[in-house]
Amino acid sequence: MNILITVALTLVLAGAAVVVFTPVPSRQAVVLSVYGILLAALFMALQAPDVALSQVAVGAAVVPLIVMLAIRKIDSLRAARRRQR
Amino acid sequence: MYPYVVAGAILFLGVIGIARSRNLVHAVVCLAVAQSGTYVLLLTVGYQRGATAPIFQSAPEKAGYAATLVDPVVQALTLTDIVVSATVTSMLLALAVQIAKRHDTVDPDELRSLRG
Amino acid sequence: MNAWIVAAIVLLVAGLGPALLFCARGSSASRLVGLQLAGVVGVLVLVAIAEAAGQPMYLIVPLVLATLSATGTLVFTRTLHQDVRAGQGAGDDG
Amino acid sequence: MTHDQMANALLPAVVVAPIVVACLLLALGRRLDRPTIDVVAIATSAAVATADGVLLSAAGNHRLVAWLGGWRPQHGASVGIVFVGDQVGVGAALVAGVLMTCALAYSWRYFENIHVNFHALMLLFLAGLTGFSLSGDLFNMFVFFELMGVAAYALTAVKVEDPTAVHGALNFGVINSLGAYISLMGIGMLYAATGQLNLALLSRALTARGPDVLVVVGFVAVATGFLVKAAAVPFHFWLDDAHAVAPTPVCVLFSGIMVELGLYGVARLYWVAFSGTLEAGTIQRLFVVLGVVTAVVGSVMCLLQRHLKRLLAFSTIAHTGMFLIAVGSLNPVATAGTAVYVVGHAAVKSVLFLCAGVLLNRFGSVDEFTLQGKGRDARLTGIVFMLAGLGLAGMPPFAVGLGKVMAEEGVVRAGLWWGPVLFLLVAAATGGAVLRVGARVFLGIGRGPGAEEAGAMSGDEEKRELATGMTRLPVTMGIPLTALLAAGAIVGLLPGFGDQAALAAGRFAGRAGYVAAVLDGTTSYGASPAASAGWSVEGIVLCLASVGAAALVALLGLYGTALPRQILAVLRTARPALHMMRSVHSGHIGDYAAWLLFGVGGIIVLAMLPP
Repeated sequence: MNILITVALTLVLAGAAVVVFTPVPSRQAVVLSVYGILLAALFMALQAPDVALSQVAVGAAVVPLIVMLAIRKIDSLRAARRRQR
Repeated sequence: MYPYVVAGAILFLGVIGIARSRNLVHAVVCLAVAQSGTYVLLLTVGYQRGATAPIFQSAPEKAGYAATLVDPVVQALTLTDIVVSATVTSMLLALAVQIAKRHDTVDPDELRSLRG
Repeated sequence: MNAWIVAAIVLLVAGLGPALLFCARGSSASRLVGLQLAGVVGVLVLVAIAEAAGQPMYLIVPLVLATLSATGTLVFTRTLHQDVRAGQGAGDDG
Repeated sequence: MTHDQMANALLPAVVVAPIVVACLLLALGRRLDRPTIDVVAIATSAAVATADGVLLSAAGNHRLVAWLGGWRPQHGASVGIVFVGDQVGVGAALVAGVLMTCALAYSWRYFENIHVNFHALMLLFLAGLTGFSLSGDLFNMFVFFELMGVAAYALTAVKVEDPTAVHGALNFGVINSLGAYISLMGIGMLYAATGQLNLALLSRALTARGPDVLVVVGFVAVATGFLVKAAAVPFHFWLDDAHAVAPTPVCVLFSGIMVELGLYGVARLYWVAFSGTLEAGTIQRLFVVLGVVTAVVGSVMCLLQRHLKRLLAFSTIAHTGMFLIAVGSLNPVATAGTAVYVVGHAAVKSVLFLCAGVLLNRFGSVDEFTLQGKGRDARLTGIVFMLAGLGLAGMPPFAVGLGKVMAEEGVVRAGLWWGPVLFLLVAAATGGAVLRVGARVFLGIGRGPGAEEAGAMSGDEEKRELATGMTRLPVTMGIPLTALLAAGAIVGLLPGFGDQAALAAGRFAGRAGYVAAVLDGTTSYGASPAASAGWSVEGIVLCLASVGAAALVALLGLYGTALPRQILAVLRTARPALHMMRSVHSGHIGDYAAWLLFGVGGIIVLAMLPP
């Protein structure tokens, strides 16, 4: 069990690094979703299925989606500005 | 020891990400990553070897595993934390959208309104 | 250490690891492949951990992940559609 | 129901009531008209403030302890939620309630285009502030810390059409959230070390365990998060950005109580949980060093501003520095002085912000040079502003002066002989800057901007909060202004106020009493040594000296360019340093995050160095 947790921890750390060092936000949202799955696996290994469940729903699905929507909104705002000029 | 290092490193990575971010959406996502460090710390604190989740199918005394439960307190804390994180993230993203609308940029290097 | 734990570890290293790698580099399309892979392997890992813990109730988590990961990938594909075509990232300042 | 039981029932009510009303307002808000919403919000806030007053008088006799739902600790473990009220905690809640009532009354005529969201957020903010002051366990402190944070970010961005407002709110949100996460990490570590979240149980467990690395790092992490809220340098960058852009009534709460509560959190944590464990010398050094840096940076930046609200924000930072030194000296008299100082500061600083709001709505600017001479016919606002400026510099009988006298006495007793000198300089710099602006705006005297001022952030971009300029001062804005100013003076004159504060500070620092009250139900304070503190002759002389120095600073600011050339040449040598300090405040979120890391590193080094 401890090996499992150690492996999951390492993967989570790597995932965090990938999220942080992905400079383009739309791609970052995809990585964030994967990071959410990694965290859920870690939480399961830590015997916290309820937390893993909310992590899957919130961290792996809802938050990346909100990020994606924000990016779309920002892009359309800026495109509208560019057309005005 | 290793879980603490990982949790601290995730928080650190998040702050580094904000420090070198060129896009406010990116910065907000990094903030969410920084917060996930706290989940890792809290849950590893509550974890004990050979334990199961604090969900009872029968009375804990009968099942005989009352002594080997994972700490329910930290799990509750982490659940609260995840909800808080989602709220904060969506609010800050809404602010980033507003900044894009008013300033026509989401690059912190180009935002000059609050200098000096 | 039982077989399920070994399976979970193997899946983590050989499944989620490469998925993360796919996500870390390349075009938006290859990142979506990474996400899809992570969704599928993630479900398997969660099932393995649930079995290892001997708690069938834990299986609700992979179930939810399976549902959400399918819809999630669809939504991402839809929103990233333009980038994949234009071969350029959305939200990019360049 | 006895008086005691009533007080104990009232304790959670002051936290829960504003949350309930806020939710009701949000649910029904669309059907209510603006005056109804205003009345409901003001009435709720006034009721909370009144209840706080009742609680304060009850807390004078014994500690108030309320376990929510009766979940008392069993076998030395607790999952219940406990609220604890002593005079300092309830006093902080009372200040929050009074300020919120004034701010809401002031908002009635101040805003045109706000609706129910503003009022609901203000009430949630009040609940966060009150809950944080009364909370008896670490995790609830974190929850209320976040509640006040989220409400505060949203309130900063209420004027969503203002480009600087959304930018300031984002900076505020990101940096404060990072602070909260660092705190939460610390809470996790303390929980790992002791298995307790309740402050009293934590205190007991820590005393039995003694200090080790996990405990020290845990304390430092929790304290760091609170210090971000308290705007200690180098975590202060969010504060001046947020104050410059937040609506004026909101600034009143930020400067008046929210920042001070960060410091209160650190002091509460130290005295209740750690005073028997950690080495006092290390803690003292940590806070005093941070305080000196904060006071100096705040004062200098305050003098360099021309944007009135930003100037007031830096004055708050400078005062936080003084509070840090006084609390960090770990002397009860200094702690009592800080409490009085915070009350007095809340009163006069709120008055100054409200005056800035009046100017903004009338002239559409808060820039010192744009407004030069424009305020000549605004007699009442001018007089109130100048009086508050004098009060900020420590003029007797304002409570700021009383707090300053007591804090100075305390820090000298703790061995910091240079304390009074620094306090005098900070009071002179911050008071002088305010008087300078007042003289320029309301009297129209002084020269135009020099090279250094010209480069500062202008106050012209601030959006006014009314569509048409306001020519007369409405009564709902005039009353909070004068009432707060009067309160600031009256509190300083109350007979025995200093003694009561000293007594309260002694009880605040009493670890055994707190633990016994929460765990064993022995809520009486027990015999405490008679404390006496108050105005003293030397203290009054020092206060008058700081007022005089403030006047001198103001004159230098107004006519500094008329000084002989040789002196100006000497002064100019400081310009690169000033310029650098100013350019550090870049409004760039990345820079702020980097400074945060730097600050955390610095604090760890300070905490780990051998004493």
